[in-house]
Amino acid sequence: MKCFEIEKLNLHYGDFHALKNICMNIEKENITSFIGPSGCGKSSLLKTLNRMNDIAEGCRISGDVKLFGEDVYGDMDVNMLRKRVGMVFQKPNPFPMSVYDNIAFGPRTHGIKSKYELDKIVEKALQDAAIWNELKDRLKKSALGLSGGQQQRLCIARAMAVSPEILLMDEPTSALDPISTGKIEELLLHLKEAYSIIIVTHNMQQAARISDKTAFFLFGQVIEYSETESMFTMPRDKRTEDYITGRFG
Amino acid sequence: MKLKNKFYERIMAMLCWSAALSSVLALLFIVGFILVKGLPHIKPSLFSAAYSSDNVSLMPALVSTIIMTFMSILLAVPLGMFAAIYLVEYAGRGTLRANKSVMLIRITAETLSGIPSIVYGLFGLLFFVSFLDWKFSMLAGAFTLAIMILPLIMRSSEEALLAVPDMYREGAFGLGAGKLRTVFRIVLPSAMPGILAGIILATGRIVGETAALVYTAGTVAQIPKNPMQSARTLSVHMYALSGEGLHVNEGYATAVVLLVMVIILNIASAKSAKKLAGGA
Amino acid sequence: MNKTVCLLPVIAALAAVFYGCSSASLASFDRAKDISVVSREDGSGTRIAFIGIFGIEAKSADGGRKDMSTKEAIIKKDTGVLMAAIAGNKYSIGYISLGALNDTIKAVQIEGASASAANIKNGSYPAARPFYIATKADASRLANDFISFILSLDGQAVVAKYYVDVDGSALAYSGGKASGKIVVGGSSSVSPVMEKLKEAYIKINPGATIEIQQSDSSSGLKGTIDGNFDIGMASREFKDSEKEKLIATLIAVDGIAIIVHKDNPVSSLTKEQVNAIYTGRISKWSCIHQ
Amino acid sequence: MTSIKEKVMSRVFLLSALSTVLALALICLFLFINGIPAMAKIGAFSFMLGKEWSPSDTPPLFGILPMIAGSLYVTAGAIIIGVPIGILTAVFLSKSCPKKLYKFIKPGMDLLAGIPSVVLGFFGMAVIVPVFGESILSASIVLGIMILPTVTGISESAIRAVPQNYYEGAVALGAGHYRAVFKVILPAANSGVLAAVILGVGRAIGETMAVIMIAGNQARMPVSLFKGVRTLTANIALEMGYAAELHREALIATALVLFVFILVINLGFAALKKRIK
Repeated sequence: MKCFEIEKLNLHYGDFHALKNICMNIEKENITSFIGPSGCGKSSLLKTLNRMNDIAEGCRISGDVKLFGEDVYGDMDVNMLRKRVGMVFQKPNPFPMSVYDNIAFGPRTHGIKSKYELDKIVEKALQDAAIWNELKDRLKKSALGLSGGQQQRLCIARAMAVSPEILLMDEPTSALDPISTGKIEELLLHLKEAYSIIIVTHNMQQAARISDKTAFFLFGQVIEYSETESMFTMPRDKRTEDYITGRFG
Repeated sequence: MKLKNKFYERIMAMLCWSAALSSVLALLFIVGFILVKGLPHIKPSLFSAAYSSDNVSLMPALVSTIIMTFMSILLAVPLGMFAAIYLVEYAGRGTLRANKSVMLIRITAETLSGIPSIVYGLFGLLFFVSFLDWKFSMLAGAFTLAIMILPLIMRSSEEALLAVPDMYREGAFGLGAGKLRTVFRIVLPSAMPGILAGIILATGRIVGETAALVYTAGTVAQIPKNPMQSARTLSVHMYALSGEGLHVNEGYATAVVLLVMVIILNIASAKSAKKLAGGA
Repeated sequence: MNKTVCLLPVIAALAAVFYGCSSASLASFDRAKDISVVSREDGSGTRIAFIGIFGIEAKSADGGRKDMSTKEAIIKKDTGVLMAAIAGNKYSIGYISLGALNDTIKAVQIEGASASAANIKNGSYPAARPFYIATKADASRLANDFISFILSLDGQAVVAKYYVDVDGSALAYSGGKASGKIVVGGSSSVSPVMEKLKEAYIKINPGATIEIQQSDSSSGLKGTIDGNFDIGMASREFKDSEKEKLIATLIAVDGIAIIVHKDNPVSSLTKEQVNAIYTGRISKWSCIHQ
Repeated sequence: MTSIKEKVMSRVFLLSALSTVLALALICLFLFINGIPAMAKIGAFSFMLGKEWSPSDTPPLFGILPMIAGSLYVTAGAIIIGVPIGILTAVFLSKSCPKKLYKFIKPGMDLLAGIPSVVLGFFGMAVIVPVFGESILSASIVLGIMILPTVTGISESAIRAVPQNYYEGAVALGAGHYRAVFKVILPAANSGVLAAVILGVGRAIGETMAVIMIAGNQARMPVSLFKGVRTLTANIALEMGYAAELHREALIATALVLFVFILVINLGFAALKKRIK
């Protein structure tokens, strides 16, 4: 079953043609990874799915993107779209508030006021992010005091607190040490049942390990998009093969 | 619930726009008021050389303002710049003793910048006018103003020096240049635009100052022949005219001249600050 | 669209301010309104003279003196600012030197006599006060020469233009051409006439430079005692402590005009009414039946 | 050879830096020498808490409580008017102002900051006083306008210093633009905004020229928003010219009270900032 259907999508930053004629469908309840050299447009596509590109200066989009059949750039309320399509960034960006307020910010934004309910949401989100026992006795402390890995898992918990349907991840582990990276990958595999996950990564082993389908991007185009299994063992396109075998960066 | 968020956004957008609008309207209202009241009275007689009770010329005040500004800048800039050089270049970054002195100097500078101008005027009266017995004079006024703008110049010079990348210093040290040569030949020239912006900002403050000058430089309306003579700046001139009540129109004309000077200073300061941003 | 929505409240507020200003002056004089009393700061010679003339002070048995003016009075530091306050406030009342009168405000009659130099000379206008200059015994030659000019025919002619000149054997000025610099400081009421006298004197004696510091009577006398000024200016009688140290020379007599807003129908007051207003016993214009 | 020049110049730099300390020391010294004896003679309590100020009477009374209250009322009024508009304008300039509009408003605010206080006094006397009379309200409006550019300028730079990824994090959770700005960015910039407010307070409480023209200068406890009041600064400026012996020292003591007031506000704020870090 498809969660995102993308047809003839083009994107320009000023006069730079970042995405050229993208057509692809992204499956529900599995992990899709976007790989490719830096500047190939994989992050731009990710930011188009939850309209985070609207904030970027001079960004023009054409073509259409459908979320469960609804046109994302139509009359859908952008804030509701971002609630349903959560996002985690490359550099962990917890708010300069306590751990509790970080997680509770999303639910409070969307109208949940009662302390009892917020406590429940915060605990569930932290448990889902497998970080509850590390943080349960420092909920009131500032989130900026946590380690890189803890901060990123906090951001994942924060995203999950608004119970999104889809989680977008923009190179979530590139700023983290191997141990934290391992923990997050394990977490993603665990979250796969509840959320459809789309992850942009430089780390091909990571894509091979955790994703069900992979798309390879080059110069703003989708070169190849298939099951991760077949992509890494029998790449159809020579350029995909060169990239996977590390012939170019 | 979705409605509440949309309502919140609408309200906040309105508040921000209205606040910005009222700030702009306040400015236009004041500048418009001054121009409407002052422009018709800008006559050549206003700029004649000598002040007399019939022809209330502001030329002496204009000349005194320029001299006063020049004297206070001459006093405050070297001190302020050297102080900034000490704080940025010389204060031992690590050693405790240096840190304590840096902290002391920073807190003092911050306190000095918070002192009201009437307290400066009083201090000037007590110290320069009576204790040093300079009587009401340009010198007393200039020294008082110099202390007032010292923290301003120190802070802007410090920021300008900090903006100079360390690699310039390392490059110069690498060639065997001493600290002094590096500071004067490499660091200062590239920080100069920022320092200049600070000086111009300080000049803006001097031009607008009255309370501190009334008690130190006095209110004599003639062009002073030497620094020991009393003289009034444009702002003091405007205050004195409003006091006498006979020449309120000339007061508004003086306000227009003051406004023009402030505009020129702001443009000059923005230009030199841009030069700093545009690369050393 | 939301931008225009938020422009409306701000424009409405500003329109109200404008309307507020214009309507205030159009509406007729409402007698029920409070009198807003305006006075000068403590050290002003005009104030000390005014309080003396209208008896707004209480003398206690042990020689103590208490200023009985109401604490509600708005205080203005100079003649000009006070006149601007009267011209800007329909229900205000104030007092200034006769010489500073102009058409932005209206002077009221006191005890039936209008405020003019003639009425002061013939004594019908009760509110008059002396203009003194003060010097120490060791005043410089230039200072004495300048004073002799002021008391001379030409000096008194300058004074007569605005104030009441001092009769006396006013001989033509025949002083020597003393050069050098003197500083004249003190009352803001005396300063205007002193500027005129200085300009007239400089024409005759260009070698002299005279610096005029405008502040108020008490600081003028104090400055002369301290030596900061060569000649002090005061628009009030000297205190005993000042009499001992200074030589007082009367150079002119000036009236104190009680002024009100031009739209104010009241055009005559008795000394008793002025006293009642300034001590706060009368607070509304309705209490003054014309 | 150069090492001597180095040593000398580094001494010169140090001395210039210490010149600020010398200046502050001199100011404190002269204010205390001339102010403290008066406080002692009048009695610190009856001076600071006395409600009656009549220096020319015999026996004179020197109570500056009305002036302290006056300064507080006027400064509070200025804060109530100047700070909200200033912060909202700062948010507008930093987060929702179109580029071409910014090019006009920013220099405008710098000009508003440059307008001398005597000019603002004229404006207040001719425009605000006819409407609201010589009162706390008029003084608060004019002082509010005076501190507006200070609060806006510093708040704006504090808001701009907050990392952009906080904003992105909030928006990615479905928060609207203004909710993200007011609930995440502004709280994150609170120490900068607080510094702006403190500077605004310092400027408002230290203002003299504009206040004297429009505040009414009645030396009695504040009565109502529409009645005038005398501030500490006005008290000094009104009477400093002619004050003699004890009266003059009482005015210097008033300046001392004002000076200590400012010192306490600045040091209190510095301590607060250290605690936030």
